[in-house]
Amino acid sequence: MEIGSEIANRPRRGGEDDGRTGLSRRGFLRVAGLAGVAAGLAGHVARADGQIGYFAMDLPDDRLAGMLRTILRIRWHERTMADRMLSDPSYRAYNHFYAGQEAVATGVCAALRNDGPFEQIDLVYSTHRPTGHALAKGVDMAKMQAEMDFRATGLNGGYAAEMHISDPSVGFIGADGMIGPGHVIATGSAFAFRARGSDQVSVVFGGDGTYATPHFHSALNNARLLDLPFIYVLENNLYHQYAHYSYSCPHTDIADAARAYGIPARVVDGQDVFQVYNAAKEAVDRARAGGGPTFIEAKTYRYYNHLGAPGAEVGKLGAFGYDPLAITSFRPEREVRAWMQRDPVDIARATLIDWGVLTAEAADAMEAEVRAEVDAAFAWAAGQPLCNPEDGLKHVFAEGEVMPRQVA
Amino acid sequence: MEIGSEIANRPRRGGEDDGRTGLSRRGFLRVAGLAGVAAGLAGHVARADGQIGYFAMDLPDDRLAGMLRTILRIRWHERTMADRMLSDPSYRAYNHFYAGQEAVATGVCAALRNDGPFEQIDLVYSTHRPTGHALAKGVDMAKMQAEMDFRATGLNGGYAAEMHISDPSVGFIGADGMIGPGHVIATGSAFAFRARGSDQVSVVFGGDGTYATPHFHSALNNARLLDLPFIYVLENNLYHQYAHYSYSCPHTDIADAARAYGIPARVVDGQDVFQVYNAAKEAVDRARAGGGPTFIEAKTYRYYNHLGAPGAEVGKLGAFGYDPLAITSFRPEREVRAWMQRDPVDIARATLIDWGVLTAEAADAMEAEVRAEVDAAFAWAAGQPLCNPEDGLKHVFAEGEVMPRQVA
Amino acid sequence: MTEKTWMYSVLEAVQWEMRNDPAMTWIFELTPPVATNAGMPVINLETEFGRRRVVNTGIDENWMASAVPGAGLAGSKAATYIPYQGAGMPYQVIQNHAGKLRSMSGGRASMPVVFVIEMTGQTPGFAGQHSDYEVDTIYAHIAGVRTVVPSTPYDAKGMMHAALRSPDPVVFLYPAGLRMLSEEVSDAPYEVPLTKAAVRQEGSDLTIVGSGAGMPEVLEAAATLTGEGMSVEVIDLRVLKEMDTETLVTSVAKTRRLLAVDQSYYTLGPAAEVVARCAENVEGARFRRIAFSDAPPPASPEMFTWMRPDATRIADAARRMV
Amino acid sequence: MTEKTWMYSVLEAVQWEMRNDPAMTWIFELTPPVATNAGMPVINLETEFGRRRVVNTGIDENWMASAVPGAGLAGSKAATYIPYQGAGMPYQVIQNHAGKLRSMSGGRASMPVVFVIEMTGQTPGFAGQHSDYEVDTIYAHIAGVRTVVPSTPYDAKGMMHAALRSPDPVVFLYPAGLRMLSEEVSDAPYEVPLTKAAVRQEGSDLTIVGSGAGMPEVLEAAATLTGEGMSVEVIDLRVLKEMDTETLVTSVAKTRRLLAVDQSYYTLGPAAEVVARCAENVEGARFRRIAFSDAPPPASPEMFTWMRPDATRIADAARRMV
Ligand SMILES: Cc1ncc(C[n+]2csc(CCOP(=O)(O)OP(=O)(O)O)c2C)c(N)n1
Ligand SMILES: Cc1ncc(C[n+]2csc(CCOP(=O)(O)OP(=O)(O)O)c2C)c(N)n1
Ligand SMILES: [Mg+2]
Ligand SMILES: [Mg+2]
Repeated sequence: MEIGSEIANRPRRGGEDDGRTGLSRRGFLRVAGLAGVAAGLAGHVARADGQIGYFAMDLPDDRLAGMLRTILRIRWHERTMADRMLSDPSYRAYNHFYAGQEAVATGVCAALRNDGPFEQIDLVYSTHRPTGHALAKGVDMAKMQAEMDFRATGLNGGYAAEMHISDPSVGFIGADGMIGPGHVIATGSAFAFRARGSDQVSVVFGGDGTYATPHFHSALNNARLLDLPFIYVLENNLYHQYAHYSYSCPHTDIADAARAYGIPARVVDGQDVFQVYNAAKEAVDRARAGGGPTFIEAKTYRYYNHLGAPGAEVGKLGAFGYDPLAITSFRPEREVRAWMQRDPVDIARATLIDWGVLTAEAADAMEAEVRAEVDAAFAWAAGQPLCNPEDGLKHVFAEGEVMPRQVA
Repeated sequence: MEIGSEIANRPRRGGEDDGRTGLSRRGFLRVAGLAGVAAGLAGHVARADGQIGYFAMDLPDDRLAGMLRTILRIRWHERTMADRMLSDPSYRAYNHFYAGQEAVATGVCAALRNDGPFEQIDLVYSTHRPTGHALAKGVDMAKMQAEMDFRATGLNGGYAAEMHISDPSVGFIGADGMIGPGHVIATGSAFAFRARGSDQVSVVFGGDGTYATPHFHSALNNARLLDLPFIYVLENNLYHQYAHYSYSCPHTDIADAARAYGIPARVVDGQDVFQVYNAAKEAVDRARAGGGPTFIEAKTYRYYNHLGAPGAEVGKLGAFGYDPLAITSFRPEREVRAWMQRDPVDIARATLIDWGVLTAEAADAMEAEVRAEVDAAFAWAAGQPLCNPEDGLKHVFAEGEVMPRQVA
Repeated sequence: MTEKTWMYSVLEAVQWEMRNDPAMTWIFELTPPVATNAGMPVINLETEFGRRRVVNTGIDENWMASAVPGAGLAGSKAATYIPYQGAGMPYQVIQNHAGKLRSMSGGRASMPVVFVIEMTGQTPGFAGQHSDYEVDTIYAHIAGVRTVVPSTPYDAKGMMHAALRSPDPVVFLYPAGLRMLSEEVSDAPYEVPLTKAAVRQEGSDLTIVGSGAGMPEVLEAAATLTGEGMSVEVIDLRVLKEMDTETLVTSVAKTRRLLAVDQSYYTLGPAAEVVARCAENVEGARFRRIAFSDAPPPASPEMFTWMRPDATRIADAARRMV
Repeated sequence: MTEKTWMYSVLEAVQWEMRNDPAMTWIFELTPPVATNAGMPVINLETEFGRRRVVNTGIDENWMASAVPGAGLAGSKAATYIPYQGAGMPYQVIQNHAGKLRSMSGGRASMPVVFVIEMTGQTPGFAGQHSDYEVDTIYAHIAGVRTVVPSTPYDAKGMMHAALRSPDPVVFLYPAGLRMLSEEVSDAPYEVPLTKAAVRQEGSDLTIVGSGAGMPEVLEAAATLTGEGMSVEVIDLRVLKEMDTETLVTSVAKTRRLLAVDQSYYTLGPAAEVVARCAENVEGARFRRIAFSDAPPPASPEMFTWMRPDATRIADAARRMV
């Protein structure tokens, strides 16, 4: 049980410690977590010698280790944000937390082309919960954090904030705060790729909530009819805001809905970055080869509440407790705990150590580096200038400004 | 071959004679038609003694004969209209012809509650091709014809015209000229029935074109999630305007799309009214018993072009020839001919004679009566007053009129 | 009679109507029909009336807004609450179906239905795609739908009763910026007509017209100006469709100066219609309009608040006219 | 140089741009991109550029209108032709996505895309749900989208070139009532700016402002009035967003009388904005507006034509002002 004890010894793991839920949850998580990881590894080891189905077999060690680094960067960005909301009265950014789901964004984006000329990179369309997708796609953390804090030098000059961030330079077309439309727009990019003979791929992330939107049908039907290089990654974290997905979807596996269109679909363990990567790789290869769309349903979970905002207090609406308005259905404590046993950070780390890609010491050093990077990003962001009020009239059209109308 | 020769001897059958396409098509139709009808009947006869799957076994003879009458009323209304468009320069109404599809509306509406207090009758939502549904549901032909001719005493006072006719008194909520929205609205009626504990049923007719709309998903998903007393009748006549349905749908049977939601679905021969009736009866029974929605796909065909308008000329755009704009795909002559071999009038008539419900003489007499009724309806409509211009300001809200704004 | 918030007042009206009509339904998405108010019982429509009548749907605002006229056409009173993120989704079905069916059917179709559309996006912090600056205009422009935007809890309750009793479809805009506003509201049911603007303050030098969430700023500006000796008449539009021309024109004919204020976009915002109607009917008066600029609202509070017509800007504009 | 129809002129521009940009795409539904014109080659984009670039979709206008900005965001020029029946369907994606993305992204997103929206529903015979009286207002109201409504084949071609070359999303309204209109149009490409109204006739007694399919009626009325000795200035709005205030105000400052004409609904039609802008900027002038009443257009030609502002009504209104 070396791996297990290694994990048990690491402090601050699991997303909700820091004295907020106290030792009891952390303790619970520690013990139960081992079982989950061990079970996961058993599967990997059994397939380690085969060529078929081997996880991430095409990747060199540094790329594999890079996935853990990405997961850690997302996790520590999230946790630092949560801390600020709970403790720093001057902090202004809100966030739809991605903690718990890191392996999905990381595994998918690891299979994409994320740098090079704009005409060659793959595009990612994100959701109202975009930070994980952004970081995995290569968006600069400090600039993103400045944007989330409404700063003039932020990624989008303070116009966007969390739910609307974007960075075309790395193919991150961006957050779409609305549920549904982004998926359809993403098929339009795929249509353009096919029309101009490019091998680029258009990827959209969506939640289980997306299933019910009329856009779900439009996106899948047209992707299938036109054989578009389009990948639909559905992060099924079981809830859309205050309702379990069974309130809006008749399927247990939403992937079955995609299969009905004749679209190849896979259900993957969204907590295991290598499993996610494998599915994404297969989808990307298919799309680049002209084989059309793929649907990936990643079963996952978010640790925090739907939304966190500055001035949050543990247990209060919009922060980190249960929502008193959540009358239709809400997340049971035991469900949260059960999912935390299969933490994506733990799984990735343990797997890499097991594979001999990293030592525990190297993993610890990586985490320390990431924490320093995150702290530096927050510090840089907090020091950035606020926006110039008059700039609100800019960027409506490519040229010029619109007239100020708040004065007569 | 008695049945066969009976059919061969009847004049003016098949929708496109009257010298327009000439004897060649009629002759072709006559011979080929026999095979189709005979094949259809063979099936019926083989099952005639059984209780299971017997067509329309719950209906007395007068109701069975009534179905033929309804089919004939729709057919002769269509043909009379087509004649007027081609020949009468003062004729004003346009029409999306239903000829060829009569058995679908007739079979479905025969399974519904069409009279009684409004709180007890079943509701039908129609399409831009509504006359068949309207007549089958019990709408007055003369008033409908007056409406189509923009008359003040028409069914809807001249406000509606063909694509928007409605008559709540028989539960005909009406034509919806848009593709998609009506289906979703229809689920709202079903929702209201269930909420108030009524056993009424909400039925929507849609074309194959409806499949691609985002509304298709909304209607089916919500009907399934809420177990609504909702019946979706999809009339698959193979084309939406100028495109074959394979341009917008990856399924051969669109019913498969409904099954993916867990909705019971049947594919029926839309040319055989009794087969349609049977499927509808099953669906209505299920819905009244609280068993939720059903999807019925009726394979059918329209004989005329998408739309006919006054001043039509054979072979010209919008009339009765091929459309020169139909560049993406269009209906091959042989396909039209093949479908006309299985004419819903012929099939219903032959079946009833075979079953001993009607004699050939009685059927002829019925047709003569229907023709007289249709002629009378057209004559009455043509004699109705035109609308009062100022009435355009009425009926915007329940009370009062809006201000005229075309004058300062 | 208790001091009540906007939403409590509205749900009190809905609760009363649902208790009196067992067929009436309510469809919501992420905002449960629940309200609390100090000293009053909690209102929870979902638990009181059950999930057959009060349904929590998936994220499909077009279904919500379509189901409601469907229920209405089947003879059931129905209402839905559309969250601000989905405010634009139901546009087509309200415009082309709910609003047109009575006329299209020659008066035979009737839809006693209400679309509550939340306007949270017009408050600071809700930028870009989360700003719903368009809803007042798009729903005021279309025919056959009564569009109202009550700015006080009292009006909200009375207009909700009137809306639910009306045979016409009603778009009931909820200026969520007024969430915390409260005032004395009767516990008994009462109606406020769906056809009348409200003169909130009488005056003779200048007419200021506002609506919805803009009203507190307008009233604050009017108080400042009154303090400075200006005689200001304040009109709260309350009803966007059919707009109450008479109240507007009578006032401007008296003051001969009109300042129309919108918190939504300048071009074709409700204030454009206010100015146009008055200009057509009162010759020789002075007309001014201030509004949010024709730009998607930015996230940064610094940019956003600068772009918004607030009490100071309204007062400034007024001073420049008198 | 040949006499060409509106649609031939437009497709000529599209064809030219597609020949010069192999990435450009065109998405249609039931209206194939085909045009014929006496003495000119048939234009058929589908056969010329193939089905990878020119695609015939199912009945899903929201997909069409979403695919186009998606293509734009991927760096491809793209256009779509939305038939009038589906004119309201793409509203949300144009309003909340196409129009806001540049601003939301701090200027980083660019969408060189065009939404051609057909307005057949504003011609007689297309009643109720088939009347698209709302499209000029809803697309003129929103931010970040240039909305134009050319009324002549010449302008249509030049504005299509300009629209396809513009990095901004353009809503290109097609007043289908002008289907049969033709005039001399150059075979070579040229641009007409997306920012300027056109003064169609100069005069000093009265300014008449119209747009789109209303222009022939306005011009006919102006001809009649001119014949009667009135000096009429006629302005064709051409651009609804950003509306060319300067041309309007300059004219009304001169004539001191404004008659604004819409063929769509009165309340918050484009003419409301025309009157409001002029009333704010020209004091003491006279303002009048005529439009289709706030009622869904009825099917009956008798009702419909009576409700429509035609040349006779425009001339009548003008005579009453001068
Ligand atoms: C069209 C639309 N309607 C409503 C909302 C409000 N909303 C924001 S997030 C959310 C839930 C989304 O759930 P899901 O897709 O499962 O994603 P998750 O939050 O679980 O990541 C809702 C309803 C929205 N953003 N857009
Ligand atoms: C939303 C919308 N888009 C486009 C149209 C134009 N339109 C009218 S009928 C039609 C084809 C419908 O095909 P289908 O549903 O198969 O019915 P069919 O005409 O074959 O009976 C189309 C595209 C419309 N009415 N509504
Ligand atoms: Mg979710
Ligand atoms: Mg069809």
